[in-house]
Amino acid sequence: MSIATAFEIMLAAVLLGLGIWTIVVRETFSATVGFVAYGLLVALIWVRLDAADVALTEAAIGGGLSGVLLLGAAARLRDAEPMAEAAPGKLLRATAAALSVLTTATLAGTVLLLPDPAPSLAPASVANAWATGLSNPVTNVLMAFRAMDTMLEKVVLVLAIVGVWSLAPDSAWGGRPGPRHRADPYGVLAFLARLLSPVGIVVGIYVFWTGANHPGGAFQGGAILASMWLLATMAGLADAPPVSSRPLRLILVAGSGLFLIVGLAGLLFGAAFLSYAPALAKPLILGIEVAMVLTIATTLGLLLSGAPERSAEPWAP
Amino acid sequence: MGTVTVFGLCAAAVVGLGLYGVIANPQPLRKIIAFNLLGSGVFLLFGVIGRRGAVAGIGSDPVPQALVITGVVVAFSATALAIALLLRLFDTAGPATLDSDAPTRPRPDRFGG
Amino acid sequence: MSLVRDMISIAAVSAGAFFFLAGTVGLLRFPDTLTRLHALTKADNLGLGLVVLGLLPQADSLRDALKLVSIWLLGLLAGATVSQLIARAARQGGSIR
Amino acid sequence: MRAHVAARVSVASRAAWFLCLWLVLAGATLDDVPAAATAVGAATWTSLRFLAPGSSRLSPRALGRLVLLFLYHSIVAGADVARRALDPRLPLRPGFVAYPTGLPPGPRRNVFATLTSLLPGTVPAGDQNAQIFYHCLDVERPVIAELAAEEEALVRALYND
Amino acid sequence: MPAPATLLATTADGHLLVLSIVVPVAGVLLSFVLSERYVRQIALAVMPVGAAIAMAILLALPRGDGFIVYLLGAWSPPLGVALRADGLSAVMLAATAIIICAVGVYAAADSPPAAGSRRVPFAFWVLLMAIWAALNTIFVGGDLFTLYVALELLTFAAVPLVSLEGRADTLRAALRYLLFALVGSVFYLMGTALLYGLYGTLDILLLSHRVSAEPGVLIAAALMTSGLLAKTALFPLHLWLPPAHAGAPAAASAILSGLVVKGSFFILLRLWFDVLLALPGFAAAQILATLGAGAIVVGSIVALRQDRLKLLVAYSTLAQIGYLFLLFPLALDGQGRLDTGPALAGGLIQAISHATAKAAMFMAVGSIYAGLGHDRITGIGGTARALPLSVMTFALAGFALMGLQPGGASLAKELLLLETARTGQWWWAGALQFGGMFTAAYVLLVLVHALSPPDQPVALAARPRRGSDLAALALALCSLLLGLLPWQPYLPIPYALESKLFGVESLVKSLITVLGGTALAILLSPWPHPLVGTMAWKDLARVLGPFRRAGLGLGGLVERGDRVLRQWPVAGICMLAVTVLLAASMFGAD
Amino acid sequence: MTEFLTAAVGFILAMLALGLVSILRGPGDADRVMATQLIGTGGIAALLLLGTVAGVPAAVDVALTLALLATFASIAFVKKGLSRFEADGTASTENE
Repeated sequence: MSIATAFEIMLAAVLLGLGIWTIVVRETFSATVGFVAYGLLVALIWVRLDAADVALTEAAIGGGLSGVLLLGAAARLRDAEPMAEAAPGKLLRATAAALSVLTTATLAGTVLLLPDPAPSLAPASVANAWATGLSNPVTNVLMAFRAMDTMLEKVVLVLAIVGVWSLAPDSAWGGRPGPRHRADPYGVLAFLARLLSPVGIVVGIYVFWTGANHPGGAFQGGAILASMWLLATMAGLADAPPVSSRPLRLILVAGSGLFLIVGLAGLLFGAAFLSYAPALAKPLILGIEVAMVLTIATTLGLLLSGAPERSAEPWAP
Repeated sequence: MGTVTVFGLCAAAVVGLGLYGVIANPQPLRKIIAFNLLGSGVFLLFGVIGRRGAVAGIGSDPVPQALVITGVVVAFSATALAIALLLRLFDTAGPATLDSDAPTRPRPDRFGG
Repeated sequence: MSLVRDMISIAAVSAGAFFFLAGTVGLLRFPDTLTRLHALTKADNLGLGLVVLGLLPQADSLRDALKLVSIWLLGLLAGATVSQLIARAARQGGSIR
Repeated sequence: MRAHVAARVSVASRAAWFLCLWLVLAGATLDDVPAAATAVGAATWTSLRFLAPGSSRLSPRALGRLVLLFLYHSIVAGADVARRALDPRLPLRPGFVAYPTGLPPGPRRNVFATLTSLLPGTVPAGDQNAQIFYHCLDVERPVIAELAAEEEALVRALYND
Repeated sequence: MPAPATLLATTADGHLLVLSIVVPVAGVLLSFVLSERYVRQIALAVMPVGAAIAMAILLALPRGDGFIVYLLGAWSPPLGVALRADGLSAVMLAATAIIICAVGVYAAADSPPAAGSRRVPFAFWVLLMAIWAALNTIFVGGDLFTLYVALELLTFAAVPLVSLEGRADTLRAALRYLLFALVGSVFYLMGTALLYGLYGTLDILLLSHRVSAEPGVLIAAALMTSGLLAKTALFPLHLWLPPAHAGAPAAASAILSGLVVKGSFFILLRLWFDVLLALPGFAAAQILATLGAGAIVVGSIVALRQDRLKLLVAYSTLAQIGYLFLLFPLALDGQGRLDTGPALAGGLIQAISHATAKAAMFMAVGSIYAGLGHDRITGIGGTARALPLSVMTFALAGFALMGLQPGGASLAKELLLLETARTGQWWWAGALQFGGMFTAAYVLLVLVHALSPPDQPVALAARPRRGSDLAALALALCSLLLGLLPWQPYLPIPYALESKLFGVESLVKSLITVLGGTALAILLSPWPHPLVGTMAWKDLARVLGPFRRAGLGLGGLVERGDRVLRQWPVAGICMLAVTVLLAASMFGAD
Repeated sequence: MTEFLTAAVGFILAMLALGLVSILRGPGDADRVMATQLIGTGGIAALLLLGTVAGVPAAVDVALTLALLATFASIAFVKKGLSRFEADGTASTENE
């Protein structure tokens, strides 16, 4: 066994340990912390699997946003803990465990017995990269070869926003989402937000921009930008806009909308829906990605803010 | 034993853990977390499959990577929606459980304990 | 030349690993939240710093080296502020006193 | 008029910092100009909005001393904590110390607190009026004197107005 | 299925497929931006356009050899993603367009919308268009991962519809629905991962040529199938359906019950009839149909015991979903493999027939609820006179559903019965007949209550809404006339069948269904019968007494069992068990 | 060199695991939240080493992202975790 394999086994073991902790620990808050730690660590595995694009995604999501979302919910729900229903009986738990183990074993067996050599679309995606002028193969798959999935996924984000907003009480409809965060303007949190947000903005835009040719991309960059906005919000330096704001809504559909328009242009003037003329491909894709990064950052930030809770009173810092 | 084997087994185990948690953890928030774990296991499965498809110059088949990124976005929005629902339920009805029925019906008897 | 660089790397990374060890031992042995917080942020940030120092000779360019240093600075800022936040929380929450 | 110039200088210096960060991250390529401009612009704007430009002058020499002091302190800090952790007798006398600071509440005090959180065995755990409460691993060490030295170096480096 | 070469290039009318997705998506985005004031107008503008596109596809399909293909971005699979429409897609597209339009008219005529709330109409219209986009993507998607995204789009659009009214029970129903559906999608995604690992493509057509019965494929098939079953709410994975469908506003329930569950069902058909043709399907098909039969029995019996009309209709959906799964064993050919024959056609027609009828039914029930201010079955006496249109809609939809001529359900039943004879699986014929009788039972139960004279004069809480009621009635009529449509260009239907629709034989069959239904209703429904007190009832009661007691005992037992199955941990275990069972059955056959 | 660095990652990972065992046990929530900080620092170090070992330059970007975001869990904790003691988290904490 090589030292690399030993390291990988250990990495997997630590990860599984955190997973087990997340599932079996009694207290919800501890489980949540365990999962956040898991989310941070899983980025390592993705690097090890040579999937840096995914590693960045997991780091941005698992590191920042999931933690805030889940820990916030855990803190708000913790009063409910003692009153929550009892765990299912021993028999049920044993059955569930047995069936889960069986699933794991079957899945493991299947994965280990996959055919060799493995089928791969990597050569095809490299061979066709000329069509976009971008050299990050993952971005090419997302933006060109499987553009339809990416576009529909952006519509999913719009629907998630509609879903979250639809939970607002009627009186707060059109108002600002979530509770207003207040913090000492001279506190540590505000200090961190003042220093870190601008740095995070540079990093977010860098991660987005580098995605054309290196690992990175609109989603990863957008997630980082959203985190910075969230930091400023939690530190009381910024506030969520009212959901009835027209510019806000325009930004929220900018990504999918521009994608759709470019796609339709391809249908009318080019080879097909969602095709790009080779000469224009790179600027078009970058343009869509610029819109997408704005959309994603805003969407993720608003998803974390939750349903509108306050009427749209003007905000005074 | 190589990268693919180790992380393939790891992915399968994470899937099993997530499944058990989704079924057996009683609190809705725990179910949501377990669902995330389950999803993460499936994404790792994609990652392992992508790694198997490595060719000279590319360490991992980009198509599964792209699928995972799309999947992560969807899973995260689902989590956010679920948490928003859960918090709203908590605000309206207090301590939230999933296993009570429509209000016209009495609470069902527990099964198996 | 390359040997010198490797020696520096090995020395610094080993020292970094030592501080990670010390931090972990502190986490295991220190009695309460606030003392463990010392162990966590102090030793670990130094550990990270030394690892970064050890990787500097291996970096391909000045830019890569500066990138490593800026990651360490970010880590320091994060560690320093988080330790203050948690210390306040622990003091307020009454888990000490 | 002088304030106007000072503000401009402050804007330029922040933009320069963010540009440096961008160059470190992405390198210098002509293709990157639009992204770099956007990033630097957005970061500078945010930074100015969140943190009004200060009026103080930097003293490069004092700053260099501060950096050295800081590096020295972080190493001592780490070594001290490591020594205590690994010592079989576990020599800890934890407790709180109130340090009277001359810095006003706000960024200056934050900077000071953040820097001193890297001092041996001290973590700031809140402040009130002109006092910062430090949690120490060993309350019998001359913590207050060390903190005062640090404060003086900081004021000399950054806030000599 | 034709050779891949002909289906790996865009065909003449391919852009229609793109438009069928793009138009509702554009509607969603536009109304999101233009906000509450214009959302209804946009939706009402999108509907005719979308319907026209669906009809154009319907007309274009026979011209193009029965297939329309479009390569997105001009990239051909396996790297790119293709859209493909066949006969199945075309009829589903058309049916969906019709139902969405009817529901749209129903909701638009319902003014003022939901008492001053701007939130509810905004969410409703946006989500309605999103559901349309998702369903169209499911019907024409040619790639398993695109189908996954579409499936999630469908879930994200459907869940908020459940909790639009914001009551605690609807929020709980929505959360339960969301979580269970998410677990379902993860199962589906797991199968997709395995298929990609095996064959390096997720394109349905390419897979259909590459898939062979290897262990990995069997496991992928089991995982994907049970994931889709969870999303379709096939018994015993139905925990989320009754509260979700009963708690939503009427127009939303119509969509959820009529259309949303058909999305995952359609993917299931695609999976089994296009991708997994090479698999030994015999045992798996028997399992699916057995679960379906279980759904019919449990869903119908529990429906008969509900005290609220909406819950009754929701449980009826459960039974009808089960009915759909009877097609699987009947589609087997001589070698025990699935074949796209009349059984598939019958199942699809049944799905469409249920979609139209159930949407109409929910809308009628919504009108009754709005009119009376409640929907207690025992309190709807006199409704037939007070709200004649709604009761008539309910009756017509019910007749269509129970298989009276010339409804789509009767055509479907004939087709499926034909296949039971051909394949010699007589036992499924019994299930088919019983399914019809059970449907008749709860439809008749409601009608008898609605037609009976009221205890006190009916005081309407709200005026009947003519436009809404007409939309529902039109949809019910649609369902009742489905059997007369020319299906041949799209679905394989033997010519001989249509002439049989109006014979004496079919009349007798209908009579048996109705009589059987009456008997089941009397035996299984616990509610005091409106005929109590008449002389004839007393005689009947003496004779039937013991039977009725037994029936009620059985019903109580089934209801308790249903409650146990609808607990979260039990349902989760059932899902894993179904997966294991499916995989084991296929391994056994291999 | 590669072996040495890989071994170093392994060692740091082992320390991480031990540290996790100690602080996840609690007793307080603040201890548990420190786990995320621990994983943050250790993870960054591991990523930087891994990136050098495997020649994956993007690992540095991943580490950068972690450095930027690893604090967020702790921030969310002090923001919301205190709400059961104080009416409004940090505000009241910081203005004692």
